[in-house]
Amino acid sequence: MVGQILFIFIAVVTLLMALGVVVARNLFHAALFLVGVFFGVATLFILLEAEFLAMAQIVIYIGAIATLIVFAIMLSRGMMGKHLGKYNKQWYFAGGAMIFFFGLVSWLLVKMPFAPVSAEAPADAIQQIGSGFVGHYVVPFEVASVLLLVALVGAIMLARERNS
Amino acid sequence: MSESIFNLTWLIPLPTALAFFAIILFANPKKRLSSKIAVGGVIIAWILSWAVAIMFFVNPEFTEQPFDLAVPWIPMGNIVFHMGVAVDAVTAGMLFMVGFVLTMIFIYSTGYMSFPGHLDPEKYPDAAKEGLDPRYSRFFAYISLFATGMLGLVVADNLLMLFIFWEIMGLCSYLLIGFWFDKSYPDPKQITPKAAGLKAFLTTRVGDVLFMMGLIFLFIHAGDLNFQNIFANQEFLHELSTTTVNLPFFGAVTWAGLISMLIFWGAIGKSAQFPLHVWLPDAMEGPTPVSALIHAATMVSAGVYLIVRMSPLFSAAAHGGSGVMMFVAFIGAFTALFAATIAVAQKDIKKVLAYSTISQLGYMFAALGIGAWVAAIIHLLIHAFFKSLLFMGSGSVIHGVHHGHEHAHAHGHGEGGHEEYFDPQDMFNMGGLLKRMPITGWTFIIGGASLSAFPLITAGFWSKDEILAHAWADGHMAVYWTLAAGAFLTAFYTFRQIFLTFFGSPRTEAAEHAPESVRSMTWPLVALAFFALFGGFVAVPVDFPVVGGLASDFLAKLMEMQGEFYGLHVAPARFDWTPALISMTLALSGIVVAWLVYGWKPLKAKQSDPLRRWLGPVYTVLENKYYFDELYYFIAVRPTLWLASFFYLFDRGVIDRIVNWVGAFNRWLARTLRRWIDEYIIDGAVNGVGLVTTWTGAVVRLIQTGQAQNYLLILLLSVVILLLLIPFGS
Amino acid sequence: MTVPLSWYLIFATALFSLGFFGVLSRRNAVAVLMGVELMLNAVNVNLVAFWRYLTPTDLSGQIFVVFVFTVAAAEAAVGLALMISIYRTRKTINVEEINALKH
Amino acid sequence: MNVLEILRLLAPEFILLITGFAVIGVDLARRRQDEGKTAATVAVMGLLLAALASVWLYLGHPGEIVLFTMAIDVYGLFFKTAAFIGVALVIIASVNFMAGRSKYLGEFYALLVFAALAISVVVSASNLILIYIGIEFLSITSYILAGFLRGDKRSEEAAIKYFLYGASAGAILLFGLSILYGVTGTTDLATIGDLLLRSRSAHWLGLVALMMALAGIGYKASLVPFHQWAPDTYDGAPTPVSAFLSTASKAAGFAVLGRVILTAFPQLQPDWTQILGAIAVLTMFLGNLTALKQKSVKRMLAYSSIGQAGYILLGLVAVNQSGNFGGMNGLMIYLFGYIFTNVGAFLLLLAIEQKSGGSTDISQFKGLATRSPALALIMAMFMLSLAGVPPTVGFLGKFYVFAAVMNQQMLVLGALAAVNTIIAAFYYLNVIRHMYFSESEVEGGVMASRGLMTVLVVNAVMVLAIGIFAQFFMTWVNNSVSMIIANGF
Repeated sequence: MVGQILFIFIAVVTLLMALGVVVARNLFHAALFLVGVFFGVATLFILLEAEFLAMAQIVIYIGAIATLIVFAIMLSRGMMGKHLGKYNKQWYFAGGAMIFFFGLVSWLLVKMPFAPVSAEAPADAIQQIGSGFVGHYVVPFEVASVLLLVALVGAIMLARERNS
Repeated sequence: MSESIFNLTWLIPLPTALAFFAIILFANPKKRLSSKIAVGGVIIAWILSWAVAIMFFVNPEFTEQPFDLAVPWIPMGNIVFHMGVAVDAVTAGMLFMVGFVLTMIFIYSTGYMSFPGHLDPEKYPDAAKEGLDPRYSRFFAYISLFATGMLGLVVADNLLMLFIFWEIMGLCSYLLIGFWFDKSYPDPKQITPKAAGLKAFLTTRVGDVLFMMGLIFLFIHAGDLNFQNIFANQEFLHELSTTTVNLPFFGAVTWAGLISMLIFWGAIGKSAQFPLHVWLPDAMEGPTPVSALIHAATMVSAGVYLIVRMSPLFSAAAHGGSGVMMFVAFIGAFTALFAATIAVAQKDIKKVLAYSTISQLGYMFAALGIGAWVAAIIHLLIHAFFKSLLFMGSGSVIHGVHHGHEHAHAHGHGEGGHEEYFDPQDMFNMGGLLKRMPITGWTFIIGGASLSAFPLITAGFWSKDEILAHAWADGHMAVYWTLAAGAFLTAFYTFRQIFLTFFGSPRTEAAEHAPESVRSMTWPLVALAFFALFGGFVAVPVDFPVVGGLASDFLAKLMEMQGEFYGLHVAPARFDWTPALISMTLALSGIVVAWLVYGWKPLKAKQSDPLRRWLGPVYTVLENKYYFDELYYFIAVRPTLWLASFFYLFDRGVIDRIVNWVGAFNRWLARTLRRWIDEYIIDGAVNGVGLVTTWTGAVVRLIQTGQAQNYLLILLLSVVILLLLIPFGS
Repeated sequence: MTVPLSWYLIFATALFSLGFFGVLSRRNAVAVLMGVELMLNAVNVNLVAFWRYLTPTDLSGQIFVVFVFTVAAAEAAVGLALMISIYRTRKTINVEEINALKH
Repeated sequence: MNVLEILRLLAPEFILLITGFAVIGVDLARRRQDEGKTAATVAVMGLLLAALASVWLYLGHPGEIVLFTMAIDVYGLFFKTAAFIGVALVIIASVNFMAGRSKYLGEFYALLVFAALAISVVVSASNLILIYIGIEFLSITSYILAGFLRGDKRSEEAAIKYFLYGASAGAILLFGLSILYGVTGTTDLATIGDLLLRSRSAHWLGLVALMMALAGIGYKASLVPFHQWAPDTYDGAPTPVSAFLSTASKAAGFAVLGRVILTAFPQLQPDWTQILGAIAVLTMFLGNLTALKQKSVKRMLAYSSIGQAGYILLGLVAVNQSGNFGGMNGLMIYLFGYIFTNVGAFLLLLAIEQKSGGSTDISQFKGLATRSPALALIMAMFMLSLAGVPPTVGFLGKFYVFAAVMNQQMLVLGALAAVNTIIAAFYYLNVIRHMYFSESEVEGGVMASRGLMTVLVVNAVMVLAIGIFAQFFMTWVNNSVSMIIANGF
């Protein structure tokens, strides 16, 4: 019961902050809301007993997103004309479509006959994740590291100052 | 010995293919060299073809076991598709004709492709000085590739290869019809070479797609497309004619019926039969050697050749209760008469021949439809000789009149000052040319006599008579009388042409000064005239009085044996006086009537066709080719137009315009229709493409907005729609 | 485990829809990118919930999430770099105005 | 499985990984001295070596799962070989083009090599996690490549549109994969297939996942309605990149789609046959009708490559157990030939752009036959192959695909595809018409650099050679098909 109330509280707060991300006119505020959402999701991970992921979410993700905020502030100064609204022309249509999408997909998911098993989460989850990376999922792991490298090289190349 | 000669068969299409590449890649700037390469290539191909053909003719026992040489090509699971070459009697006959006619036309072209009159000599000073077409080399490259296509088609041992070469020819035809793409006419309604090429390509493409569907069905059933393997296999054909398939609208039809019907549409397109005949007359916009080569002797007859090959399947389909043979006969006979009536009212010397070609091909299909297999083949071969002769003769006439026109102009014989557009192809601008161009004239008369089936002494008589005799003997009276009526008209329009062109006195300055053509153009005419006269003595019925004993029927015999191999029962019709006399009478009376109208009292300059007076509105209908282009405009283009206008309105936003909708719509429609009719009435269906483009343009503007977020919205909506498609009930 | 699985799934769908709405309607490209991040987070919730409720002994679900982190970081880096590059050329990162290529 | 065995089976991937780093290293050492020629050479050598390695592996007919997530089978190796060759050709042709346009040539070639690596991984991936990360790897590399010409408005716009579309489609794909994981509790494709096969109620559960995954994979293959990024991106991206995106990258999309639906969803065949059939028809009509309208040849090719995707998809729609007209062999030979044809057609535009200063308007092609006969002939060959005129490889592919469709008695589908062939012929021939039937509006011949000319000639020869020596290539293709069919379907 306590768990349910806790979940509802976190969920509602997180969704409100997510709403904040998409409605905030000021990009800086939006970014702060985004950090809030990440925190909320991290707490849900804890509720789900995925402590490692919660930690990763906070340390890595929010750490990375801090950069995003800096960029956002740096870039957004004066680049969006003040007279322009924050939404494009199709926003009301998009909103309607999204509500429909939400209704449809959540209905589908609720209708799905999932069969939960009531087992304990393994105590050595972190260890198992670690061995997963060098064992069963070694190929995706290596690919991910190359992917990060490529993204880094590409991002530096694209964003570097031009000295023409 | 003979076997080893047949092993050369696969080489036959090669020399011209090599010539094509050599010209395109290396010899393009050197015009004379290019033509020498092309002629050299075709002569080698000719020698090879005749070697193979004659070897077959002297060893008729090969009909029992035709030659086939194949290598594996496309593997499909446990079946391997082979490609190769085969020689049977039909191939041998075709090789004999194609090799020779190709060579004659190549040689003729070296003379014909001089500097064309529609070009401005100041724009092409070099070409004008040499007196050769600025794209002389390219012309020879194209016709070399075309020759490869035709020779390959004839020696192919399976339907897929035939189809491939068929498409190559289609492409060359397109390129060659549009060869003088820079030509335009003062009359905007007259079709230009560019548009004519496109029209030909798209119209034949309709047939080709159906052909390919038939081919694939046949392949799925047989696991093979080799002619000998499929068509000499009676069990398979029987099975195909007894199993059925359910089609929407048509109900249950046999596979044999469906496949042969689909393939027949390929032939209808290629051989310009009703209702896909509209492209061939416009194809006359190509240089005349092209008309002779592609649109008379070889490519258009490939459709007949295809049905000749497919005949075992057609006859199996007929046994299985399918009406496809009747359909072939009907289309053939109808086209034969229909095209002949149009030819009567044409004034362009080449258009007459174009409609005559459509009509003669109709005779061949009619023959195939009633089971007169041998007669169809022989008429196919002989027609090629005299029709290419006639076309090249007309080319020579056009050349002469054109030169005469220029001569008259240069020496001030003309009316002086600016003259209106002079059409060197209009027969009413000619007259009395026999004196000025004797070789051209006499060979043309020989060809014309052959086309008119002048009794006994011309080849055309023997081949056409055989078809009529067959129709009579087998009791196909409707076909017989239709074709007989066509024969009368054929004789009439042919001699109308001859009288208008060669007799009487010159009706223009140009005709008065027309010189005889150069030797490279005249002697191919003489060579072809030989075959137009004597070619028929390979198929004289033995029981024909007097002549039957003197001449030979070896080719007919050979084809008959070959037909037996494919399970076709094609014994020649017994000689019968009644149909023979009727057809002779009709041919002769056609000539006499033509003489009465045009020969007895030759037309004066600027005098209009007396037929116009006598036939009245009928003449106008014929002159306008039964308004077929216009009909296609109404059934194909107009609906598209309506659709386009609908979408146009939709695009503009129906709701805020609803108030003055009626008025705006009417005004807009009237204006647009007028504009479109002006632009499109000539090209008919072909230009429907333009409308589709306009319409899609509007749609594209709606969806491809350049806005990434619009795209993403469509992505989301698509996912939603896909999710809604899921059948949740199960 | 007093919370039913479907609550997590509905929460994730709602988060996903909000994120997608941001992608579809925000003018600023950086804000659009934030929407993408929301969507990826939503799926992570899905994955972790599935892991916990259905296959708690097999950690594939959690591992999947770690890979999504990686992809999200890489995507954000490249996306921001592109936006900087565009901003230099056009002095705007309004998604609506980037529409020279069309039809 | 010991280390040597793993090294052997993953040799193409290792070779590409090393090549990628080597290219960057070489370029750092020799920057600005040779306009990237050394880097390009290393990249091409690596790619060809990797292609050789995959052919060598292919000949051993492997069929095993390496390191739990990579299915090294002939199906994947076929696509690898084709993609590696395609990328190598793109690199050779772009040396001259890129030299004047960017300073970061080493990175450019390295990125292309890494893109090839991504394709190599993704076509073999037999696990949801690897599929996702492989597709994202390919996407992210492609975004950078599309926006490679910094400061060029069109290139940047192409990249940002592709990025926004790809990131969203990727998220939808991920959502679908998460449902699939939830329904089956596993990330292994073959196991998913087994589980879905056994469970009766799994029917629509699987479909929900499939529909979402379709969006995420279908956009890579530019299937309508997930195609809209493609015309803009192909048009704006540097031409060699467009050539890559419209061929090798698209082939990877088809490979993944084929593997996913054939191994994980075989039991849903009646459903996806209908849906994919409808998508194929939409794709053909939209691509072809829109291509009719285009004035720029580059944009025409962009739309035409969407139309071509529709034909390719027909092979998957008509997929069946019949070894003779299985559909899959049609898809593969079509793609294989299409890679050569379309890479060639796009790269030929490089020469045109060089001459015109960036424009690929159809008027630039007028009278090309007189100005540059060799280029005109090669372009004509590509156009004919795209139009499906025999004896080019385009015809062969269409023939197989049509045969499969007809064999499944999908007559309406066959007829609609046939109608599209006619429409498409019109605009492909339009290019030929302008090259051969029009007076030049531009003076002077079009020059192609030595590298570009080599690539064009190789492509033109292949377009003809595959069509003519079909026996050799089709044996190759049929083997690949028999393997995937034995595996899952």
